[in-house]
Amino acid sequence: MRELELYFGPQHLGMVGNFSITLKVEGDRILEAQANPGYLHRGFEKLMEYRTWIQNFPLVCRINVVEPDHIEMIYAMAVEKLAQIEVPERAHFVRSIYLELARVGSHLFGLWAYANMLGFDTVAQWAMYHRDLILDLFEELTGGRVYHIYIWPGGVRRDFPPGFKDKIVNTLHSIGGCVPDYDSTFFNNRLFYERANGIGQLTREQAKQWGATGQTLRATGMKFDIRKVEPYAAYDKVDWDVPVREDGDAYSRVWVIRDEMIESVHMIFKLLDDMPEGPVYNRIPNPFKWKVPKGDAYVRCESSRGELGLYMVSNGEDKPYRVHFRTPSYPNGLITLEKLLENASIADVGNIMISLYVVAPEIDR
Amino acid sequence: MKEKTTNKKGSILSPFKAVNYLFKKPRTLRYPFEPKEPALRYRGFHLNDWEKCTGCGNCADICPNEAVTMVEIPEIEPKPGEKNERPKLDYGRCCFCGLCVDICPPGSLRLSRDYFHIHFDTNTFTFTPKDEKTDKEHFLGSKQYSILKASLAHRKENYEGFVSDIDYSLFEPQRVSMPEVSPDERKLSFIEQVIGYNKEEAKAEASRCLECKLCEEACPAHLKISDYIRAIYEDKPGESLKKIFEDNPIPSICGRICMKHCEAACSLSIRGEPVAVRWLKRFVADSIKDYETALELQTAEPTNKKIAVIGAGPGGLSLAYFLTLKGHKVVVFDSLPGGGGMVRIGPPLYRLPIEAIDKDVDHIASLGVEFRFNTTVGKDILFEDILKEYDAIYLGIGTTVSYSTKVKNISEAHLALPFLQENKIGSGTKVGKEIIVIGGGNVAMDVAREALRLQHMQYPGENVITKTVSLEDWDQMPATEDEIEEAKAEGIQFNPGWGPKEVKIENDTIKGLLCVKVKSVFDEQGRFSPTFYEEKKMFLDGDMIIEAIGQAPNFSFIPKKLFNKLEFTPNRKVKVDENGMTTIPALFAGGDIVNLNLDAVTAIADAKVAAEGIHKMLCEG
Amino acid sequence: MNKSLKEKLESTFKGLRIAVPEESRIAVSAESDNVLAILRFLKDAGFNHLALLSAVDWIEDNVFELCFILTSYMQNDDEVTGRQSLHIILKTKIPRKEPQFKTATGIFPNAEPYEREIHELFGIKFEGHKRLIPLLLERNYEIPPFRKDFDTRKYVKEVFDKIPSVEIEEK
Amino acid sequence: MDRNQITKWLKAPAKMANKYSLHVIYFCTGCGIIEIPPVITSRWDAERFGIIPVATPRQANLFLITGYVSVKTLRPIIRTYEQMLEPKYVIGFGSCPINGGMYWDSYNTIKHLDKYIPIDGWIAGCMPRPEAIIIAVTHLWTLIDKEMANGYKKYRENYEAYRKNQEMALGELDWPPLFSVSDKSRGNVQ
Repeated sequence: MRELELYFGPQHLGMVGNFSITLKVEGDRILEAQANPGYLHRGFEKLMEYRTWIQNFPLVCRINVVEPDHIEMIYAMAVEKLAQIEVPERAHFVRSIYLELARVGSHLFGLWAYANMLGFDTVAQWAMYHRDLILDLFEELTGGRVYHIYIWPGGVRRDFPPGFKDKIVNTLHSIGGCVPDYDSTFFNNRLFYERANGIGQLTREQAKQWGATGQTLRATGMKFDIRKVEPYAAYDKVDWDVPVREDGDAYSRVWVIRDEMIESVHMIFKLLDDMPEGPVYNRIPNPFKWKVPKGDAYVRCESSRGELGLYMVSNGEDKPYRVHFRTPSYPNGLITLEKLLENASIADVGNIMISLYVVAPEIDR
Repeated sequence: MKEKTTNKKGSILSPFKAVNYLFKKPRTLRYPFEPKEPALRYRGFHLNDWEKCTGCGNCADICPNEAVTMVEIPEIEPKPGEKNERPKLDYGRCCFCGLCVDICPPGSLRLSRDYFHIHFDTNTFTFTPKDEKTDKEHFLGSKQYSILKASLAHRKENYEGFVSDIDYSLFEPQRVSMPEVSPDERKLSFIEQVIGYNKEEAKAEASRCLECKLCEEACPAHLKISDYIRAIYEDKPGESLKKIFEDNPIPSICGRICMKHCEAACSLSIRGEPVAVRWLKRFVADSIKDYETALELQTAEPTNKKIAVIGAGPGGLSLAYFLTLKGHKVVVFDSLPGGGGMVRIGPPLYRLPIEAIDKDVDHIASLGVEFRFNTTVGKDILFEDILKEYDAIYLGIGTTVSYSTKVKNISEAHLALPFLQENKIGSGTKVGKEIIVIGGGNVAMDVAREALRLQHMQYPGENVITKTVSLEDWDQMPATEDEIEEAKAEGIQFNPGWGPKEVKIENDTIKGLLCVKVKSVFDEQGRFSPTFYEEKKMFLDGDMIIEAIGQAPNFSFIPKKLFNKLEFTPNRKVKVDENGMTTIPALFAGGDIVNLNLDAVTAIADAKVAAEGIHKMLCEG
Repeated sequence: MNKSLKEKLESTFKGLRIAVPEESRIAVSAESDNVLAILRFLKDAGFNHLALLSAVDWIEDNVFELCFILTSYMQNDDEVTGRQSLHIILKTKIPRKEPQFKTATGIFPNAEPYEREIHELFGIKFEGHKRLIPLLLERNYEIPPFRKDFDTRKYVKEVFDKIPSVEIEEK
Repeated sequence: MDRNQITKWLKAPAKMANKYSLHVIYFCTGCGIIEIPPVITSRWDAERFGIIPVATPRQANLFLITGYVSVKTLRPIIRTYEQMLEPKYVIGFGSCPINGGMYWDSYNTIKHLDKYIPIDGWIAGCMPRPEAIIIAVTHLWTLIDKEMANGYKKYRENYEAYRKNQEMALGELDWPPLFSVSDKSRGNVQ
């Protein structure tokens, strides 16, 4: 069979986000895949060296558009570690609730993309509708629909507005009520099993070797979750469980996402119950003059896609000296995807890519 | 190991359960027919209240995308504490993060809940935000407002969204509290009331300054305030002192008694406490023991021109400093035994100790200025001789003669300045148990608080009382607000709105003061001509009366024929041109005899102008 | 735990400066030639997850600093033991003039894209790397953009602001 | 009844048909794409306004440039734009394509998008909400009615300038010019 080169280019129905893969194809079988990112590269780490610590705070959440909240959190944690800033108790709880809401929202977006890719348009419409309900919650809390700019070093930017607690509870109940419908139409659907079982299979050794974290790792049976491994915010004050699956293929990855969503909703209810009263922000010094002491730090948190880390170097100036984000889609998109696409079929490219939860802006930064 | 979760295969028929959605209400919002309101905290387009906005420019400095630029607005006239600039927004750059709202000291910049602006021309995306208070035309009531026509020129009124909240603001509204001696302890002695910042407190206070430079425009001498505060923050007191000395050679004095025009103009003072600019200047002056080494000043090579300065007050001292730096030979004459002029005898020791004054004066002397103390011009040396011998003369004589109310047998009462001078550098005066001070200005406050201290020292343990009587009512009192507070804290009794009528004398001891209720203090043109309700009287008993109702300058040493050539402004101040020169050539003047607001920093500003004038005259002339 | 690791490291390799700034973090700075051996040693000691390979451009002391950030997946697969929260940051300095370094993909295969990115954005060559082709950038820059001497604001003025806007000649 | 009155009547139904069935090309160029799924799915349902996402540029006549444009994305954007059939309209989302937005000092993003392709409408916001997108479509209708949404005509008439700018930004372009640069006769196409 003749060997062809196919551009699974940025403008393609099977592609979510701005990312392209060049495939060496023989008939329907892919011989070799080469990821080709860079369409969304804005040079964040260069721009952040030109802005002061507080000016970076609105910039930093623009790295990943699907889920900007964990990146705000990671930046705030890094600055707090370098500058030894204490965060009040209630702020930990508000942050955890905010991050879990963001995780559910981000998983619903992933579900929309994945269900659309597999042709389940009904489930995609439902998922996007429920995500929109969560965006309304964010708009109520932070003032922004998608980019919330809410967690800044020292705590969070505003406290809960009055009556926000039961707004969260009502929204989550309305979403939770639809879970049996999701299960019947999508998760327990035989077609989904046929379409996703055995696709993009990777063993635990391969996952470890390729630096995969998050669902890709938990789908192979490893209970590796940064919220348990290195607890931050209020995750160690609430008992919850890390959902795990065995087979490491697309089917179990999507199931891990489903269990994680349900786990997050339960966790939010628990966090809401024992959230203490008190301030949510202790003031950082004057933004024009604030100099973070010299030093470097690597902090990490569990974003909806895996381990999100930030290596930050400061040399005592009012601007960061060097910032490097370790985003979870980076190894997923560049190594795991290329390895999994070898001798897969063309029809499964979208399936594998979205089940690996690859988001283009996280790779390019 | 948990039991292995077998992959449930799922059934082919389960999706049909979704059929029951057929009978449910559709989830689609019928937008725009049913409008959907954004959340109460939504971050939409900007609103700026032009009355509250001071044009300080902090929003332009904080913006990460340089979307905010300050724009000159011609119809706003700048005044202390406000520039005539307003922020202009470029929605081709703005990311609606709201940092400008959180940093805005007056809280005038807010985000509304409007977000519709769709246009084919990119120039319409830049605009200077106003709000419904000042711009009725673009903000419409809910009846005329329609979503389809909504844009930056067609917005809803009272539609505020993300608003600044003082607990989450990016500036620190509270000032670092200054350690002070407690009121009841300080009224027993003359120790200095304000103890002064230590290094950490000064750095913390200096870190509050947002460097919007409103204070520098409000300060009569235009000190480089944000630079010297930044130097304190960066632990460089030497450099900070250099910045101060560029405009003000007497920081130790000004750090204690300045009228703080800068703090009144500070943008943080609107919703919080202003940056303690005066105390920071004092911290710099106190923390550097020897100015010499820190400043490394070199005077220019001598120009063998001689300048005479009459009066070693703040104006005289500054002129001497500026001109010695330029290489001229300066001689300062003063009738008092030491430097400082009014500042030496006026403010009592608990506000301005003598060592603080001498520290500045000695430094200026060390630069080569010759001080001739205890020489009154007109008595020990004649004015005509000075005119002949020196190339230029500067009148820094200030207002040294106390007014008197000339009420019936007021001759028994003391005058403020001699009373203060006697206590500060003289042998001290005997005070009575009940003292009445006539007057409501800062000098009256100093006299009253000093009298209270003397009472406690001379009659320890007995109950003593000091009362003040002033024509002006509470809000019209010329004394600064914190002076009045401190005096009240020390237990001084105020009787505002009463005028002195007659001093009651019985067998030649003072029994008290008969007062009458004041109807009005100033007439229509604002000139001082009080009117009274003659029938409403009050008798204040007291055994000692001190008058502190203002001072006048003493020009007696100038010969008549020269004095007539000197022109005066309508409110009896010396007329000077833009170089500070009076109508008599080579005679310059400045300070309280020229300006309306009588304080040290204005005198320094005049001295700086006069120094340039003299230097220019001597070099070209 | 990290006490014994510290001694083991110091015993097997010389010329190391090891600091333990806080309980869960070890900073090791070593010469560039025995870095790969240390990586191999640490991988066998259980730190099998290369979280990040980053480069810092210290322009004043004319040096690039490569940082390998290592943590470990779990020792046994279900419980979560305390070991994982330990980070090891292995730093080494390489000269700034024609910088080059040996590839670490032999030990950690997932270092491959990081090295490609650092090659493209800093200009550090990695010998033995199979695919050092461009990863993110479209235009070619004479100074790699993430170096400190590349001024992005000046670059924007020179390149993008020079492009004229299209004047629509009204017919 | 003069000639252009008749042509006006004949053109009205074509214009209405074109206006009420804008097909959007499915191309996620920037970060604003996160607001497109809510618009085309059940909650905001842009299909009530005739907006349907389609797969290839050949079927589309509305191109939404959602958010910032990096240099590498500009190349597929220009190719997609040139493959779309006329009449075609482009709407720019958010502040980044207008004047650089948050990445005004980034070495890899395009600051003013209207230097490279004609833009018929801009929506303010970072990024614009679904409601703003829907109202933007109603504005586009009025522009089409008033024959002001003629970005594609401008592209044809000033093609050399656009092409030169594109080459300045992207170096050499590996596809032939859309309109042969030499002949001036194409000006009179309707």
